[in-house]
Amino acid sequence: MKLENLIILFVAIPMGTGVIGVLLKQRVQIARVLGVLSFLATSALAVGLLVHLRSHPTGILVSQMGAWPAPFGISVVFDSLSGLLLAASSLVALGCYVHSFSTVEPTAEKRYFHALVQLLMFGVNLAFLTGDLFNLFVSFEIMLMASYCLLTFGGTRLQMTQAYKYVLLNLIGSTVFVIGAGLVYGMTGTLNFADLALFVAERQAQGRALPPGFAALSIALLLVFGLKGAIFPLWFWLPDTYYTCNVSIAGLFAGMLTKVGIYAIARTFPMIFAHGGSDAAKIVMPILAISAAFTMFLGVLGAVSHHNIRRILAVHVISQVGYMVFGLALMTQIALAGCLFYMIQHMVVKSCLFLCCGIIERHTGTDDLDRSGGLLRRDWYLALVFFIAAMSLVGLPPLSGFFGKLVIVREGWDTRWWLSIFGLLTGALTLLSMLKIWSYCFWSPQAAAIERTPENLPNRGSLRPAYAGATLLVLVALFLGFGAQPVYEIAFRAGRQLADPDEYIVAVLGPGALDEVAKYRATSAQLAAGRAAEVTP
Amino acid sequence: MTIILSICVAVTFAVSIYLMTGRELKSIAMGVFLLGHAANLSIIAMSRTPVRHEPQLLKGAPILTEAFDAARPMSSIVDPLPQALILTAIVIGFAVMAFLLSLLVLTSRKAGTLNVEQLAAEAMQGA
Amino acid sequence: MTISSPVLRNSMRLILPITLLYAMYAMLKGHHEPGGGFIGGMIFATAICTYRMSHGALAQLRLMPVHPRVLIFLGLGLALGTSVIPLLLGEPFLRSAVGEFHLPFSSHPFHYASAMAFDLGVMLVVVGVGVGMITQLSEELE
Amino acid sequence: MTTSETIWLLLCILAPAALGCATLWLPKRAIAARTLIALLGPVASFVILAQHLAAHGVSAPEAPAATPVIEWIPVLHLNLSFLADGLGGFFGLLVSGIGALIVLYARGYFGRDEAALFRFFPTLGFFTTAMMGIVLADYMLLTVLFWELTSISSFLLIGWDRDDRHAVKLAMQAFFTTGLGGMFLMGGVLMFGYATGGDGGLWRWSEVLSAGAGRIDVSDPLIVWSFILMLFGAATKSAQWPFHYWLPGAMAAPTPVSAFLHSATMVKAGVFLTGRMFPVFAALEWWSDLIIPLGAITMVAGATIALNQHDLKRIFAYTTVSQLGLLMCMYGLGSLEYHGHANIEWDITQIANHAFYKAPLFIIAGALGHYISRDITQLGGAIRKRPAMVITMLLAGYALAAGPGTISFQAKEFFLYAIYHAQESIGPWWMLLMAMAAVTAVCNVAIFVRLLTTLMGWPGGMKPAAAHGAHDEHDDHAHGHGEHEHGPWAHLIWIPGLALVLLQYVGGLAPGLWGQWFAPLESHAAEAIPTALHAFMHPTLPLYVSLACMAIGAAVGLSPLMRGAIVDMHDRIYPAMYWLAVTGGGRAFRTVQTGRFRHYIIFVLLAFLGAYVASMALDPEMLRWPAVESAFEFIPGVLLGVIICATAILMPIVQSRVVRVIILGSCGFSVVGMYLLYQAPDLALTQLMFEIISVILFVLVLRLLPDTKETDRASGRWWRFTLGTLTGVAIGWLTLVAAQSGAEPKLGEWFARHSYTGTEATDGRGGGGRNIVNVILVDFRGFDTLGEITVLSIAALGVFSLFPRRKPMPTQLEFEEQIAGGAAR
Repeated sequence: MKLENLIILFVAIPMGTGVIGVLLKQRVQIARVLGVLSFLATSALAVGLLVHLRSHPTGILVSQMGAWPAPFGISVVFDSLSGLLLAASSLVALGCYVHSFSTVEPTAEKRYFHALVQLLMFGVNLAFLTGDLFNLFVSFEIMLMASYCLLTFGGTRLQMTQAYKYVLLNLIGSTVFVIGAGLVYGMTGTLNFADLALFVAERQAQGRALPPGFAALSIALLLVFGLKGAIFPLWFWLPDTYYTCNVSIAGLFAGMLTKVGIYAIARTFPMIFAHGGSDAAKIVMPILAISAAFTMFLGVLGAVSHHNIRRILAVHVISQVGYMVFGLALMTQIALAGCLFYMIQHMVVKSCLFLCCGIIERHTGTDDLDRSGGLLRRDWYLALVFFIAAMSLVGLPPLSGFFGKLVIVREGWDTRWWLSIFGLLTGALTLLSMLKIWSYCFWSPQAAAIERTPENLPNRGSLRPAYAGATLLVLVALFLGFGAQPVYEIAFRAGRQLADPDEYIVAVLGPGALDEVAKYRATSAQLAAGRAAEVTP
Repeated sequence: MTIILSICVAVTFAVSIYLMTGRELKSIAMGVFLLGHAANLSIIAMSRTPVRHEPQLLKGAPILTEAFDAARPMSSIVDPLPQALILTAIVIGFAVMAFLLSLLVLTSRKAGTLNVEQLAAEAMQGA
Repeated sequence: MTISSPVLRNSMRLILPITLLYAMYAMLKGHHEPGGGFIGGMIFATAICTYRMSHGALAQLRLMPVHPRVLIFLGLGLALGTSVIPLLLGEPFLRSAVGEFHLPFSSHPFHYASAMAFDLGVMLVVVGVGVGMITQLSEELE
Repeated sequence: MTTSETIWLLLCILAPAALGCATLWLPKRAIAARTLIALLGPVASFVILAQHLAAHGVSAPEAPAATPVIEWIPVLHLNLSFLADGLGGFFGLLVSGIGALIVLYARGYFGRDEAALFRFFPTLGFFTTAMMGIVLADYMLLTVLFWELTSISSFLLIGWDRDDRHAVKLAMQAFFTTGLGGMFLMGGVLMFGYATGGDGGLWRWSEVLSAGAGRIDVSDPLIVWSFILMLFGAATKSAQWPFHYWLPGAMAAPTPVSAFLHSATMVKAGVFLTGRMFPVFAALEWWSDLIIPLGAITMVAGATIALNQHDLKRIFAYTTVSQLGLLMCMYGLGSLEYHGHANIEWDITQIANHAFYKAPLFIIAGALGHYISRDITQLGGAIRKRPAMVITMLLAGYALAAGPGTISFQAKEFFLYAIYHAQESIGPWWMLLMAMAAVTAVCNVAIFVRLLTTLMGWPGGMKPAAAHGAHDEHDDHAHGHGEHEHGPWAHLIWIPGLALVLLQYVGGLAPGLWGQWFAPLESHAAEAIPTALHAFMHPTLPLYVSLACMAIGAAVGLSPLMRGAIVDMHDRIYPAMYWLAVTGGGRAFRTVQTGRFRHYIIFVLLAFLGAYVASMALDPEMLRWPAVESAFEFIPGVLLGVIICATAILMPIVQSRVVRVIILGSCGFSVVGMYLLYQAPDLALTQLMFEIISVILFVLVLRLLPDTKETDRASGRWWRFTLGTLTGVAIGWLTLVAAQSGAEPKLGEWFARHSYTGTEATDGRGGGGRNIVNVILVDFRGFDTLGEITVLSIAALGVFSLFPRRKPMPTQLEFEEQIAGGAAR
């Protein structure tokens, strides 16, 4: 079997498992085993492909759905960018899924929980893989729909008073997205990313302007992706809802959902909408920069000010999204690579923190900082895992967050030094918020308010999956820190391919795709040389 | 026709935003419903009617009577892709709508109100 | 929600089989004429829901004695299955096959496309979802 | 040098942590074994480093010899390579040497407290490793890495009393402050690397030092700012004013930690960094302008506050602050030229001097606190109870006062000479500096005099009467040990202090010996280190100043002035920052995160509209009225459009829910009509069917919902109307512009051509269907459809899971029964 055909398995496996999960409503054990196998398979596949493609000249695999040639059939593209994200998301999903075995209530679990998680991952993986704008919309919808269901999972009163904001804001986003996709087709006659990139490259090589309204259209799409990515001022749905849902699901959401939005910006903007200093770039990049500053800084202030672990963690997602947007706002090869690395490390670390939060809650019965304490004495292992994850989030070396931040901050010194300063300050405040959790929860005398009789103490056996999930993620986080080199090699390749989409275009559209552009580029180079020659004498 | 469609898009979008900024989740749901129409109308505008002056019912519908030969001008039928996109969008819109409505039922049951201000106040209390 | 009107009851009894047949027809001919899985499925679902309104929940159950989720399962499974099969043959996902075969008592060759199986899956899903949602909400009302 | 040297030095760095963690595997009771293994860590480091220095010598400052590189993360310029030059080698020996003594002291201090030692040794080892890493790293980012590790480990050590909320807060304070500095240090290093050429830039100390002024453009603002950022990191770590508050706060840690981290080693990391930067950045004007005032203010502030303390550990903490200020100031003065060469001499000796008396002071403070009290007012005549300890403390105190005969005396003289010489460069400012140094010296002498009179029980000492309350905080019993220990182990609580303080006198009385040890490490030692006698034989102004200071200091020490126990006003800096971040930040956050859906939607739409307008300004093409024919060419279209608009507008106006549903339906049916006009039969059919189902759903749901009327103020309606209109126009206009852009429908045309039969492009394969839309849906873009039916299914699953079935669905059997029952009835 050809390697290209394999990449669809990232989508087919979770979907298949999810479909079977629909039928296995009552047979929880089988569903669990199948689910774990599914995530194991996708993780193994992603890691295996990444390793295999390290020596590949471009590292891009393309599969055409239905064997219809690009750009007409839908392309599914596995490149360095999607590969890393797929690997991270599959591992995170595995961790959170295993963790959920000890946090999801048995009665609730029978309400299609397993199918929904799988289908969520179907959407997420599809979003990372697809090479088509409208298909991206479809994948967003799959993911969103599954997230609506998982968000309201259990149907508590608190969830119900908040969930509508999430659903409605995302609905507006989806509507604008579908309009945007339609209008992109109207303006360019195509939907395929590579073809769109070619369209833009061709126009630029010919020195022609992009169609009128292209900038406004890219603004509309930026709104959509930004809404999903929870950047300023579009993040509102996130802090109000993440803390209401089941903690394993919150971990899954915190890891995945915002990253998909950021991924969509990273995929479409450097290559297409803001490529090479177009009009759209002139407006999009400052917007992203300002948004990044607010996202980082207001986000972290919000996190510091809260007094519940879940809320701190939830609001923190925003602040870290700011770093990714920071990387995007610079739009250089290296900054994009940093953004990508930051994304994957944040997926892992943030999910891990949520999983730890789940275990803390099982120990103390609450996520209120004032009412917990002394956990270090009771559970040093949890403390260790939490500490590593928290320090990775803060970005202290040699943990993963450091390496993510490092590249972005470094690139920022050139044009957007103020963003780098914001980034550093945000790091310090992040430290403060994590220390807050640590000192209240793990140090501090055990709060008298908690009265734990032997009966309501958590059963170690029932928590075993929770520990397993958290351990898996913390191991991945440690790998990302100490083994940053191979990951960064791939990330740098991804950054290069985003900033200069030629390789991507050729991989998707075939070797001849760039011939026209090359001709124009050569002509304009000649012209420029001629002009220079005229000027010199 | 394109202008009419654009006006329709503008009006439906505007009204749906008006409804969505309301206080009652029910009217917000109506707004969502209209929003779907706005999106679909906006996409269908991309298919550019083939016969500009007298669009006749289904004359240029994207259904072939014989094989499409290369010589035949494309302008004799409308662009089929926007239609396919809208079809997908309709179905997805329906799914979301149905879920939203069910959510509303449960929200009103659990929270006892559908007024967004009251819901916000209640959520604040819970925090 | 049940509307108890004898006229509706009796007319539904007549209309139902026709509608269901038409839904199947719309699905099958969809590849060539207006129609297809979505439309067929929606017609089917609407018919069953109307039947439920006129005849009650039990009658619907007798007509469709499975939980809608089974239909969803079958539909998604069929769609996914037809998409995965080419993968096993070394072809890309979703590759369709087109062909003709002769039915014994027909002079016209029967034109088939593997996409029609996919369309059938779509129809099953749409029926499952439509019926499932309406059933669920009606039950809430009862 | 070969790669094996890198590995040896790596081992040297890792040994303390590795062996410290190894103690975790020993049984808790085996205290002696654990102490020995933990001791082995720093000892091993010391030996390896000493061997390395002996084998390779101390490289010249201009040509530093780093060990070969072992690649770790080359893409980020973070590899393993170590630089044991004079500065780094000295610091390495200092850290590992004192580290070994501290292990012994900890054994004496914690006594037989198994649990405490169990936790202590690994953490201490972790810290020692981090500290060794800072001083030996060659890659600048590696320094940053270990820098942050020292912050982490010191946080864990300060918060040792984890049940004490106050100690925990102080630990957070220390971590936050040094962490903030660490962030900026990282930023500075990155900026430096970026400014010197990005990937080809300078990322190693050895390159930086050897490149020197040649490759570094000191007028580049990026270089200047990178220096300032790095200095900020150094200043927070070395507790420079106004960031010094964390250091006295860090005294919440057990005394071994205070003695090690907060006097001898970690706080010197900033000084070390300044020393590292000195050869490169001293050429900057900013160097002396920033560092001298910073150091001088810190020096005076620390000394005067120290004079007003009662707790021994706080006294010594503030004198540490003062001394750190002095060391910084020394590096600042170093950049000023004196007769054509750098105005700095014997810098490493000055650093060593402080470590050799301050650590013993802390050690004995802990020991006295353990047996008697840490409150100086309670220690009157302590010599009679613990003579050995008191004598050690007084020996160290004499060095604090910089009495002749100690190395401290020479160090102070060097410093005063540096100020004296600075008059060539900074003019009259030198007098101010001299005065500040004098004040500091007076305070130090006064503190020694107070210690002397009090501990000896002489008249003029501190009296308990002067104390007010709360001594309980000031004793070390809190660190958990029962009765006092006896036997040889018990003496470990003071012997390490004596061992260290003796070095002071070796240097003071036998400067030749001292010079022999230290001269090879010094890069700024022009002549041999002088004896105290030398200074008296050649008296100049600095000597007069220091003699005067001793006299005044003795008087101040004996007088009853300034004996209160004041609270440093800077202790409020961190709480204020905390308040600002938590309360102020919370307010800022809540101004946008109001919890109200309406506000959110307004923010989102305003952001969209703002960006949209900005993009129109950049792209004026899109504002041109598109060239379209008459809008009213086709009457049915116009009619349908009017119906759609009218029904839409009616929607918010009518209130009755039945009418609303009818309007909703008619709007949908007009859209169906519009689809028909646009030649889309499939679409029309689908929309029609979904419209029917939706209306059924709406009716169902509306019956399930309470019937309440919406109320809104008129003003609310107006802004809603405005916002809606603006957004609608924006989207409508965009639609119009896109529809008129005239791009060829590339995809659509291809689909039409391949719908039934194929072409060469597809090897003759076609979709096999005449309904192009359907072929697109199930074949060309079947993948979209697959996703779409998944969305549908998920929505259904969601609805199922929202409303769990209360009664189980009747099974086939039950249902048959019911039918049968119905028939029977």
